[in-house]
Amino acid sequence: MSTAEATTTTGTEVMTYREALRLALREEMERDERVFLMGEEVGVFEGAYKVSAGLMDQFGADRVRDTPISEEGFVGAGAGAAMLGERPVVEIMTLNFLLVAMDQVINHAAKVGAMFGGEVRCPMVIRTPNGAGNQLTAQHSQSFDGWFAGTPGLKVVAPASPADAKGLLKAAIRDEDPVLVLENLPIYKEKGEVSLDPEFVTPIGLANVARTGEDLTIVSHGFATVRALHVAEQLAADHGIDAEVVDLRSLRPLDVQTIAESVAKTNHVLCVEEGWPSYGVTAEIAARVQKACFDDLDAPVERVGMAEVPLPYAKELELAAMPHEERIAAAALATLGRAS
Amino acid sequence: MSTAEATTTTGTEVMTYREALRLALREEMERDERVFLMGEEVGVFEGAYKVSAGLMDQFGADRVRDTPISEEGFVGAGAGAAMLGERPVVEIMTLNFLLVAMDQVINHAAKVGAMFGGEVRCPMVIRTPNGAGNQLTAQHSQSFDGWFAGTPGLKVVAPASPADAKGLLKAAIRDEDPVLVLENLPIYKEKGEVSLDPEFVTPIGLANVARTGEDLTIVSHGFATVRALHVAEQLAADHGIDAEVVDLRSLRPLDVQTIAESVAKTNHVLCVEEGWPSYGVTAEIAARVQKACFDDLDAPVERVGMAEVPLPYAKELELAAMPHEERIAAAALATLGRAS
Amino acid sequence: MAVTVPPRTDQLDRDTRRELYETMVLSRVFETEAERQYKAARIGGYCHLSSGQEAMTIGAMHALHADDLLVTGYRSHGFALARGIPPEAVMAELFGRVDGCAHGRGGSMHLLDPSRGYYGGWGIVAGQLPIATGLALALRRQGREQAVLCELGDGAVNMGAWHESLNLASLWDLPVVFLVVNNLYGMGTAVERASAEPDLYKRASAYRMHGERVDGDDLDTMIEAADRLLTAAREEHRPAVLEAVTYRYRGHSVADAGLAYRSKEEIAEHQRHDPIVREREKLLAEGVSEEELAAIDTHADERVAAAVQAALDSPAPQPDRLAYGMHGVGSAEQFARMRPGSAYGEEALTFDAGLGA
Amino acid sequence: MAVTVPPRTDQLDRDTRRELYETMVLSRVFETEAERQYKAARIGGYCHLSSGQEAMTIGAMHALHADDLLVTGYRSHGFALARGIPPEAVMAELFGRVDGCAHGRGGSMHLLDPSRGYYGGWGIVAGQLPIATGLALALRRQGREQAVLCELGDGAVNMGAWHESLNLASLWDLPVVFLVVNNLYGMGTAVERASAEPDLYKRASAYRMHGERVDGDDLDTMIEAADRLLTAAREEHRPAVLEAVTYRYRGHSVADAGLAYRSKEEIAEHQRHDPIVREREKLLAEGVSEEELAAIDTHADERVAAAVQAALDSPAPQPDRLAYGMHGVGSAEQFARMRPGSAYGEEALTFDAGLGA
Ligand SMILES: Cc1ncc(C[n+]2csc(CCOP(=O)(O)OP(=O)(O)O)c2C)c(N)n1
Ligand SMILES: Cc1ncc(C[n+]2csc(CCOP(=O)(O)OP(=O)(O)O)c2C)c(N)n1
Ligand SMILES: [Mg+2]
Ligand SMILES: [Mg+2]
Repeated sequence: MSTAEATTTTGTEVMTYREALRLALREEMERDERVFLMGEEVGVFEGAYKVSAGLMDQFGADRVRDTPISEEGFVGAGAGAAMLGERPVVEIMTLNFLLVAMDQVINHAAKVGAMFGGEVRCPMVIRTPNGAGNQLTAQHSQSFDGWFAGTPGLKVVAPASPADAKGLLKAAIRDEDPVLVLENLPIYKEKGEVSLDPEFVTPIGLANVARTGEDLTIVSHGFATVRALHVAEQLAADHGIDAEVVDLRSLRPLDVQTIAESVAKTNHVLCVEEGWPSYGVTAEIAARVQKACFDDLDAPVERVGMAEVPLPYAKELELAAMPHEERIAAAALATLGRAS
Repeated sequence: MSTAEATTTTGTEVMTYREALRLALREEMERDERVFLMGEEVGVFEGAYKVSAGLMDQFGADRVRDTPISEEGFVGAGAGAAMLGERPVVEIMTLNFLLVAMDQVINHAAKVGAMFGGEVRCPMVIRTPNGAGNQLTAQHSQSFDGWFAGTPGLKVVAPASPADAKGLLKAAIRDEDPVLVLENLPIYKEKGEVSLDPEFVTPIGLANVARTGEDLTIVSHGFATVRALHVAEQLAADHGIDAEVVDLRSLRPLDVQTIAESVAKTNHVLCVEEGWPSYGVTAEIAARVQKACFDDLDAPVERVGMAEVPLPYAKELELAAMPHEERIAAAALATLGRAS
Repeated sequence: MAVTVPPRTDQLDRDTRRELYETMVLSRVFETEAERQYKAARIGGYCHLSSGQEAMTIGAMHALHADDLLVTGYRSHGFALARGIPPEAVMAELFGRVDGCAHGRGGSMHLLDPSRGYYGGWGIVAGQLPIATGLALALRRQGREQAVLCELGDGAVNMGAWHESLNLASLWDLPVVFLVVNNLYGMGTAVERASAEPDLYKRASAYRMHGERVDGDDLDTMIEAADRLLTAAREEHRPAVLEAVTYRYRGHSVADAGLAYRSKEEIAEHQRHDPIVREREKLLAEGVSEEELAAIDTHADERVAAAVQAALDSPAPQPDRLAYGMHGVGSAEQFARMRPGSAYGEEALTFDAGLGA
Repeated sequence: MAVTVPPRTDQLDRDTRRELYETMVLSRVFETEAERQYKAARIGGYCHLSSGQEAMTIGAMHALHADDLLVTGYRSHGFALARGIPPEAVMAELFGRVDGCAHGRGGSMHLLDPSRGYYGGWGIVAGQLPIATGLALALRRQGREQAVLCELGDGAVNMGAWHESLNLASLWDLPVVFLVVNNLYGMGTAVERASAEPDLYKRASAYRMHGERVDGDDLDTMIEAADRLLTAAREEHRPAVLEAVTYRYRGHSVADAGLAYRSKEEIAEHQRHDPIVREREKLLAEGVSEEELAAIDTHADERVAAAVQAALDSPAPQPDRLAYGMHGVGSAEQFARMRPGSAYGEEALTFDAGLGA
C-alpha cells in the first residue's frame, strides 16, 4: 500500500476483495455515466461469483447488461462501444473463456490506438478471474496472464489485496486504453482494509513492496502474492529468514525498478505465479532480473508455478500440481542454498 | 543437421523451404492414408503461400480439403477427426488467424490426452506461418510462439531450414500428440539441401547447433535463426567474433541441454526472436539460461525481438521495429561488452 | 411451446420400456446421491445435475446405436449411465479415483468411454461442437455408416462455434445430429433473453439443415425423433438439429440454489409433469405392477450404493502420476533435454508410466 | 441469382447522379493507379482492389447520413473516398506517409476517419462485426438516432463472429445494417463451396432479422435498399442484412492474378455489365453530354495524380515515433519503471509525442 495514492482520507473499512471490486464498480458508475458493466450473468444472477450483486437493482439492466454466451461478440462490442467514448467494463466469467474472444482482445482492442495512428482510443476494461483450485479440472484452471502482458497495446493489472482490487479497477476504468484486470477465484474472499475515498486509485505501473525484508525477494502477483505473504511469515518464524515480497500489481507496464531495488538489497530472488512457469510471467521476471541485477545476484533466480500439466481433477493430483505454500517455502530455501 | 536422424541415404536435393514442406506432406500422405490436409485455399488456390501446390491434383479434394473461413470450426474438426484416428494437418493461413481458434487449440486439443486419463489421443498437426515484414501491418505481423510453447499438452516446433522443414513436419505428422508447426512468411523462399529419404525425420525436442563458435551463443528459432546465421558471419568477418548459433527447432519440449553445453563454452548469450520479447520466447530462454548456467555466464543474457508496438504499416517504421541483422549484431557486441 | 412432431404411435415393447425406465430411475437416484456426496466433500469441482431431463437423455441414448458416437457438454451423468458406463466407473470419476472412467483426471464434466463411442464430456460452452463435427468427418473419411450425436444446451446456440460447426456439417454432408437440450435456461438466463430467435431449431435453416423441436419430457417422442434423425445421418449423411424441450429441477450446478431467476412455483409446475412419473404411468397402464416398479427403485438404490462403495474402495491417483496420459509414446525422450537447471515440474513428470494406482 | 427487391422507380436527380458517377469513376481510377504504384513498390503490404464493385460501394455511401457510422473490412478504398476522405489522405496512407488518414500506421487495410464517422478498415475476416455492434450499442446508450453500416464479404458469413454479432444486434435492437458484399468469391472459394446456405441474406432469419438480396451493380437499387434499411435502423432500431451481389474484377489482392479459380470468360462476362458503364448510359439518357462525361474522367485522373503527388510530398514517419498513438495520455509515466536493465524497445518508445512528421 505504501505507494498507493490516497488523495483525501474519508476512512477505510475492512471488506472482502469481492466487495472492494463491487465498491469500485459502484463508485465509477456513479461518477461517470459512460461506465457500464456487461457480461454473462452479471445482472439477474448477480454475477457467477457475485461481484456485481446489487448493481442491477441500483443501475438498471441497461448499465448492468446480461449477455448471451457469446464472449467474442460482447468483448468486441465492448471495444466498439469504447471507441465511441463509452467506458465498458466487460466481465468474463473466468479467464479460460477469454480464449474464444482472443481475436477481439489481441487483434482488435489492443490494436486500435497504434494501428489507427492515434485517431481513436479504446478505453475498455475486461475483468476476469484466473487461477486454479477447487478441482475445476483442465479447462477451468488456467492463468494466461503473460499472453496479455506480452501484447503491446494492452495494459494488465492483477490486484492482490482488497485495497488494490478497488484501486486498480478504478484506475483501469479511468484509463484511456484497454486494460485487463486479472482477478482470481480463491482471492475473492480475502479480507483487508479498503479506502472509502471515491478518489482513491492505485496507479498502473507501480509495484508494491507488500512486505519488507532483507534476505530474499519474492516476486509475485495476484493470488500468488497472498501465498507469498504467508510463506514469508513462515520463513521468518521457522527459519529466521526475512523475505521481502514485491507484489507486481501491474504486469504491463512492469515495474522492473522496484524489483531491482529490492534485489540490490537481498541478492536472492524467487518468482511465484499461479500459472505454468515455462513461457509464463516468471520467465519474464527472471529474464529481467538477471539483466537488471546481474551483479547483485548471489544465486540464480528461481521460479515456482503450477506443474506443467493440464490440471487434473482428483484432489490429490490437483494439490500436487498447485504452487502451494509448502512448495514456495521449499523453493525459497533452495534459492538461499538451504535445505528445507 | 548434425543431430538429425537420417536412416538410409537416398541423396539430397537443394530446394526451397516451401518445397520441402510440400515434399513432407506428399510423402506422408503417400505413406499413410489417414493423413489429410485441410484449410482455407489449400486446394483449388493451391495455398495462400503455395505450400500445397499440386497436392489436390494428386490426392483429390477429400484429402486436400478446402474449408470455409471458419478457423474455430475446422481446427476443432481436425481435433475431433484426430481423436478417431485420423492424422489431420490443418493449415492456418497465418498465425494471426489462429487467435479465433485459440479455444479449440488450448482448451480442447491440448487437453485431450491428460484430461481424459490417456483414454484417447489427438494426433493433429497445425501448420502456419508467423512473422512480420512486407508491411502487413498490426493485425498480420505477429508471432505468438511462446503462448503455445507454454501450454502443457502441446508440442511446438519451428523449422529454420528446408531440411528441418521437411524433417520436423514429418515428425509432427507421425507424433501421437497435437503439434504446432511454426513456419514463417519470409522463410518460404530460403533454399537448402534436403534429404530425399522418405524416412528422414528430425526428432522433436532436439536443438541444432547450426553454427559452431567459441565467443558467444546466439539462441534463436525459425526465421530468427536465418538472421542469426547471417549475423554470425558478419561478426566473424567484421569483428573476429566467433559466434555459435543454437537453433532451437522445438520450443516445447525445449532442449535446454544443448543451450547449456554451448554456454559452458562461450559464457555469453544473446537470444533472438521475431516476436515481442517481453513475455516471449526469449524470456523463457533467458530464464532457463541464468538458472542452468549461472556460474558460466560472464554477462547478462541479452534479448532482441520486435519492438513492442503493434506493427505499423509504413516501411520506415516497420524496419525500425523489426529484429533485423543490424540490431542483432549490435546486441551481440553489447553482450560481449564491445561497442558497435 | 409448439411441438412440431407428434409423438409416434407405435409403442416400445414392454421389456424395453421397463429397461429404459430403470435407466431413468438410475440416473435420478445416481444424481441425488451425487449431490449428497458433493455436500459431504467427496466430490468437488463443478457438478451439474440433470434431474428432470431423464426422458430426453435416455430417449436419445436409446436411439443411438452401439457403434454410433456420442459427444456431450458437462451435464452428462445421465448420458454416461445410459451409454452403459457402469455406475461404479462414473461415481469413481466423480470421486477422483483411478477406477473412474477418466481415471480421476476428468471429474463430473469430463466423463468419457471411447470403447462405448463416448468421446467426452467437455466444459467450454459449445466447444464440443467442432469436435463432434470432426468425429463425423472422420466417420465419412473412413466410409463408416455411423452417426455422431452431439449434445449441447440452449445457451450454447449463441456461440460462434455453433455457427461454424453447423455450416461445416451441412456443407460437407456430415452424419451428426446436434441435440439442443432446451431446459429454458443457461445458468440464470432464460432462452428469450439470450437468443434473438428463441425457436432454436429454426436456426438450422441458416445452413439448409433440417431442424425440429420435440417434447423432451416424453420418452417415446424423443426416441422417435432421435431415431429418425440419426438414421438420416447414417444413411443420407445429413446433419440435423433436434431441439428437445425439457427442464432442469436443480440449480445450474450444485453450488446454485436455482431460485434467483425462477420461482418455486415454476419448478413445482414442471415437476408435476415429471418424465419419470409419466413413464411410470405408461408402465402401470401396460400392466407392470406396483411391486415391480418398487423393485426397480430399490434396485437403483442398491446399484448407486454399490457405486459409492466401489468409488470409496478405488485408490486415489498417485501424485507422481500427475502427467499420466498427457503425451503419447516416445514423448519422455523428447522431453528429456528440457530438464537441466529446471525446477518447474517437468523433472517430476512421468509420461509413459502407469496409472499410479 | 434472384433479386428479391425490384429497383426503385423514382430516380435520383441529375446532379446527384452525376456526382455519384464522379465518385464511381474516381474510385476506379484511384485503384488503377494504386495498383500501378504498388508495382512500383511505393505501396506495400496487402492491397485489395474493388474495381467492379463501385455501384455497391457508392450507392451504400450515398444512403449513409453524414452522422451515421461506417465500419468495413480491408477492401475499402472506395468506401473511404465516397465517405469524403480526400484522395490525398487515402493515397498518402497507402504510401505510408504522415498525412495519410491513419498517419501511415494503417495502410490500405486500415483506413479510417472518425471525424467522418468511419471507424476503420479491419483486416481479420468478420472481426469488424463485433466492433460495429458495439458502436451501435453506444449509439443506443447515447440516445442518438443514427445508424452503423458494417461492410463484410461473402466469406465472412461463415465466421463465428458473424453469428454472435447478428444475435446481439437483434436481441438488443441495435441500429446496424450488415452489408454483405457478395462478390461470388472469398479469395479462390466460390460462395457455394463455403456456405451451406448460399443465399446469404436468408441467414438473417436465424436472428429474426430482416434480410434481403439486391443487385449490387445497380446504383439505384443499392441506394433504395440501403436507405430503407438504414432508416429502419435509425428509427426503429432494427438491424438488417443487406446482401449486395457484385463482382470483383481483379484478384483477391494485388498479388493474386485471380485466374486460378475462375475463367477469363467469366470475368469478361461480368465486365460487360460494368456498373460504371451502366451509370454512364443512364446519364447519357438523361441528357448529360459525352463531353461532360469525358471531363469527369479527366477530372478523376487529375485528382488521382494530385493525390499521388501529395503522397509523395508527405513526409515518412520518423522511426522514433514508432509507438505513436499506441497509448493514451499518462501512459509514459506508467511505463517509466519498465526500463531498468531493458533493451527490448520500450526505452525508445515515446507515447505522448507528436507524429514525427
Ligand atoms: C465459453 C464459455 N463461457 C461461459 C461458460 C460458463 N458456463 C458454463 S455452463 C453455462 C450455461 C450454459 O447453459 P446451457 O447451454 O443452456 O446448458 P445447461 O447448463 O442449461 O445444460 C455457462 C455460462 C463456459 N463454460 N464456457
Ligand atoms: C480470420 C481470418 N482468416 C483468414 C484471413 C485471410 N483472408 C483475408 S481476406 C480472405 C477472403 C475473404 O473473402 P470475402 O469475405 O468474400 O471478402 P472479399 O475479399 O471477397 O472482399 C481471407 C481468407 C483473414 N484475414 N482472417
Ligand atoms: Mg440450458
Ligand atoms: Mg468475397
